[in-house]
Amino acid sequence: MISGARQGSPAGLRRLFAAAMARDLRAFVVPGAEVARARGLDVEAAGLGMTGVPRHASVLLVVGELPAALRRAAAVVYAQMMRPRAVLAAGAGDLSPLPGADVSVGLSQEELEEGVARLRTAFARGAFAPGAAGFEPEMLRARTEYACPMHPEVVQDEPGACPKCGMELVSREAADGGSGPHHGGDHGGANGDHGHGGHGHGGMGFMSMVEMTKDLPRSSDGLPMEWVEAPFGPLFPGLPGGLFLKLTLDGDTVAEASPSACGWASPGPLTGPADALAERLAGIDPLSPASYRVLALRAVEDAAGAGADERTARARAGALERERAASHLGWLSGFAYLIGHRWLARRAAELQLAVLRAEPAGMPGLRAAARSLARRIERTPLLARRLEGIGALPGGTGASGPVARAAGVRTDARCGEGAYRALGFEPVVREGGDALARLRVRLAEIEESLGLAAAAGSLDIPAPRTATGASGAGAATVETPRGTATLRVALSDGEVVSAELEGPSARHLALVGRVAEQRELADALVGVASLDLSPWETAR
Amino acid sequence: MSALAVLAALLAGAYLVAVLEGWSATGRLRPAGPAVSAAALLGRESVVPRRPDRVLFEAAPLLLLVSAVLAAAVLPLSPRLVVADLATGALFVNAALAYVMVALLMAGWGPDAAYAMVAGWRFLGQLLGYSMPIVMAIAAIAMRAESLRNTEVVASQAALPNALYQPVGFAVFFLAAMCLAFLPPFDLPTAPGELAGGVEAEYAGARLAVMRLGRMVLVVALSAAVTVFYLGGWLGPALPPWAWSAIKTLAVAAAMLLAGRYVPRLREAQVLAWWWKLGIPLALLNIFWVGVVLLVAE
Amino acid sequence: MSAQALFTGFFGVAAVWFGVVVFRTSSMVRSALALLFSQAAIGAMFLAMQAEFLGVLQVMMMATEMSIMAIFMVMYMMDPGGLGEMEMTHQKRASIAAGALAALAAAGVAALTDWGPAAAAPPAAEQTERLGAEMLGRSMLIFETAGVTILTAMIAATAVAIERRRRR
Amino acid sequence: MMALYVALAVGAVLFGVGLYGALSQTNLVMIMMGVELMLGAAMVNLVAFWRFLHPETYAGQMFVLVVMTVMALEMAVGFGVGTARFRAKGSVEMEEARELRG
Repeated sequence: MISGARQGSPAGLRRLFAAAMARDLRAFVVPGAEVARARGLDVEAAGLGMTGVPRHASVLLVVGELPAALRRAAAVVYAQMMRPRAVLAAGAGDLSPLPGADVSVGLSQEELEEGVARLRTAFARGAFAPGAAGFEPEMLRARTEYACPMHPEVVQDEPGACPKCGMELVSREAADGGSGPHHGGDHGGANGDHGHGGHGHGGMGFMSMVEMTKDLPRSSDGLPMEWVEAPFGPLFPGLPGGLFLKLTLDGDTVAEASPSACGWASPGPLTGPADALAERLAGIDPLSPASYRVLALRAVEDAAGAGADERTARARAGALERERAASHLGWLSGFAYLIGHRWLARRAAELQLAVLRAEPAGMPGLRAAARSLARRIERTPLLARRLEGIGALPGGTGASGPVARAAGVRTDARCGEGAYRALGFEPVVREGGDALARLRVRLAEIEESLGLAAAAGSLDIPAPRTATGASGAGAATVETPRGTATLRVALSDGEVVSAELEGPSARHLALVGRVAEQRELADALVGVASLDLSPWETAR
Repeated sequence: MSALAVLAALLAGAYLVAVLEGWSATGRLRPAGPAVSAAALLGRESVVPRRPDRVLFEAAPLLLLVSAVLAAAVLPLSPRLVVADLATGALFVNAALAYVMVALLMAGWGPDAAYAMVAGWRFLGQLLGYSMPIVMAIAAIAMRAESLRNTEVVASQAALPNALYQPVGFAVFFLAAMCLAFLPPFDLPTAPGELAGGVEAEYAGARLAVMRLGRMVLVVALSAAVTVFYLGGWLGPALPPWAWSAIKTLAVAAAMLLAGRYVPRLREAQVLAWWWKLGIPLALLNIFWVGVVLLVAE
Repeated sequence: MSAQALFTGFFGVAAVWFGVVVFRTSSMVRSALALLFSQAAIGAMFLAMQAEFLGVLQVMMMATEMSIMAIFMVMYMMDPGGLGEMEMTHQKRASIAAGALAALAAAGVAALTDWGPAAAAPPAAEQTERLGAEMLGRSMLIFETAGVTILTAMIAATAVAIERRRRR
Repeated sequence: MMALYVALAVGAVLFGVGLYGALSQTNLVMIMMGVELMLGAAMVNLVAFWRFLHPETYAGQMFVLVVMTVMALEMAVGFGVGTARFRAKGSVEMEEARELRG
């Protein structure tokens, strides 16, 4: 039965509606479409329409395991969805506070497709249930609070007078989590200008507007306007799932941007048997598992004093490059969705899935496809004008990876590696340091990476058991698709006693304010998206 | 009688446009798609946001639909197939469509949500860009037809359609029409990636169905306006007049929807800058050009 | 009672009703939109009185004009959503008296005067044509003045509104 | 003839409402709304007189156009001044415009 189906007996016209709903399923993907693609799932090919608007969605598709913060956000989204609605869990573990999954399948295209088929029958049968149960998660229960109209910081739970100005406090509805990480903003926190009351009837006769406005912040044009705090994410369709931006909007200009990541509160214990460290680390980031796997293997080998031979290094390079190409393509698809280029979003997603499924033999063909795609993007009208000067960052901002290379900084951990020298690797560097330059760097790297992967000839990651009984400290560095990641481990007798991971997105997250503030909303979002943050590796 | 015929044609056109729009959004052509989606929307519940401005929230979709239908009512499908052939029809089209902006403003303010509100005001800014050029283009049309009556506007193009007679005005009007229907790349008020649906984000179920219908009727009305003003309406060999009108209108609608699929959404600042620095001067130039040609022709 | 009087009266009542709503609602956006629909109803009255061009023009212009007014309302009112129901009127009694007095006086004059027989309206197309002739003929000067005045007002308003340049 | 009286009555009432608003409101924008209503009432009368008394003299319609122009002017200047004042004082409330008092 569909959790949260509509009340009523399925008869007559309702049966027709139910049939229509079963055919026209719209999925809101959690944590995000990019994660689904990175795990090799083609949601639309499985017969689910995609939407970024909870109120237009009928299916909540959960891909992979979610950290607690994201599960809470997903519950808020689910509460906003219109009934009848259903949860489709693909390889997801614990879902609370969400209701249990109506259909749960594994993380493979075939399973997803037959799950969708099961979902259709469930909708056709149970869209209208006599005893339909509602769903209201705890954090959405509204409670009344009392605030001073002049001093927004004065908020208390019981009525009274404002300690600052003595005005009587105004009752208003406060929804816990409303201002918190959720999307849609129809609860207290995300109100427009009109969420703020004056004072009660005749409290103090005429009320001075000078009084009210003199404390308001001055916006860049010098007018004291009321600022709106709007949450973007962690499930915002235009941003990577798990990234939470709290934007303070002055009109449609971003006055302040405070980013945070709802990734794993703690990426599980990294300590434990050294030979299984790769597995554990690879589970951190669904967007670039191979990079972290390789990172762990190298760190352990370094600690154990056993270097990897030529063949192994070559194969690992191949795997890394394939993942880099796929990851960049995934970013491109999401970025195209953000800037409203629908054809590009679709094409990039197709290519990404093809790369993820490809064998070494298929790489040259994909490389040709990537080249033609890049050429077509360069020719796209209005695209350069849309991206020029957005999210501009000079070199030497502590950035790494494509963000740094787009600013003309020739930094790349791959330069120092023998395997890459053997493959004739040369880092891609572009000038400009804005969103357009980052796009160009990534396009060039997609092509180059596919070439390297083809040259490497093998795409699997051999993991020789080197660390049995080994002791010592070691470190390794890998150029992930997003930048340089470093891992320091200390082994004692084949056990990891301490592991310290430093990912690129943690550094890049600090740049969000610089690219977003004092920009128009759309430009700010484009700037943030062009950083290609991965919330999964940042949260600590 | 003709009113019913026009209404039926309008609904049929809206359905076909919905199919095209589905293609331009997903890249798949599903002839039954709109019908299924409509039935699904009607079946689903439609909860209002927590603290809406109820009047505006409920009225917005209806106002959108009504203004689009009113605009279509003065556009002739054939010499006789027109609901009201007003003496000021060409101006009336624009007058009716001005309320599309009012409807979006209501839809943006009504639900008391940040995304929707930003989207609503965004469209007001967009209007500041296109509203003046669109009227200037209509003025140039009236100059040639020496009348604001739509049937006479069409009749005046017997020799040469306005699209060739005043190509600049055609371009200006076409782009302004895309702005008015907030079709991509001008879909600032509904930007899916930036504002997660914008003005549509808080609507669901039957209300959303009405809003979508209004949007489609709006696209049809604007395509019909382009047809009447610039492509010689029903004029054409062999086929009956209404057929020509239908073909041209659908072709224009398809062109509008096709354009948005392959270009990114514009920045609001760019939209305004281009309309003011380029659109308005071009529209004035167009008026001047038509005036000169008319004087020379006599 | 002719159909014309009926329609004129209907739209007139609508205009008055919306006009009252403007000052009775506490939500700024609502009052701006109420003014919009009041003005639109006035345009409809023009149509009912067979002044087609003026009616359509009125309906078209007011949509934009009043929407712009709405955004200024939201900017410059302390309580745009009207959730606080704060008192924003003064000298209420005097104002009501003045309003009622003016209305009664005007209505009285209208009712007591003998206006003579009503004339027949010319067809709409001819109206538009004759209005254009008037505008570019006898009233050319007025027309030009209006145009120049608007330009002046635009420039002046912008000059007043923009931020003073910082001395540096 | 009936229609003329109806139109004039509507014009009178609209003018009264507008006057009330213009006098009673404290906020600049609301006062402007009152003025707009009064101008609307004036236009109703103008059109009525043109239509029922002198349909042959188009100066009547011309006059309506001028009134529309005046409405636009009033808005432009009013909002210009309002913006400047809001920038300076953070308020467009008449109660707070002490220095503008006579």
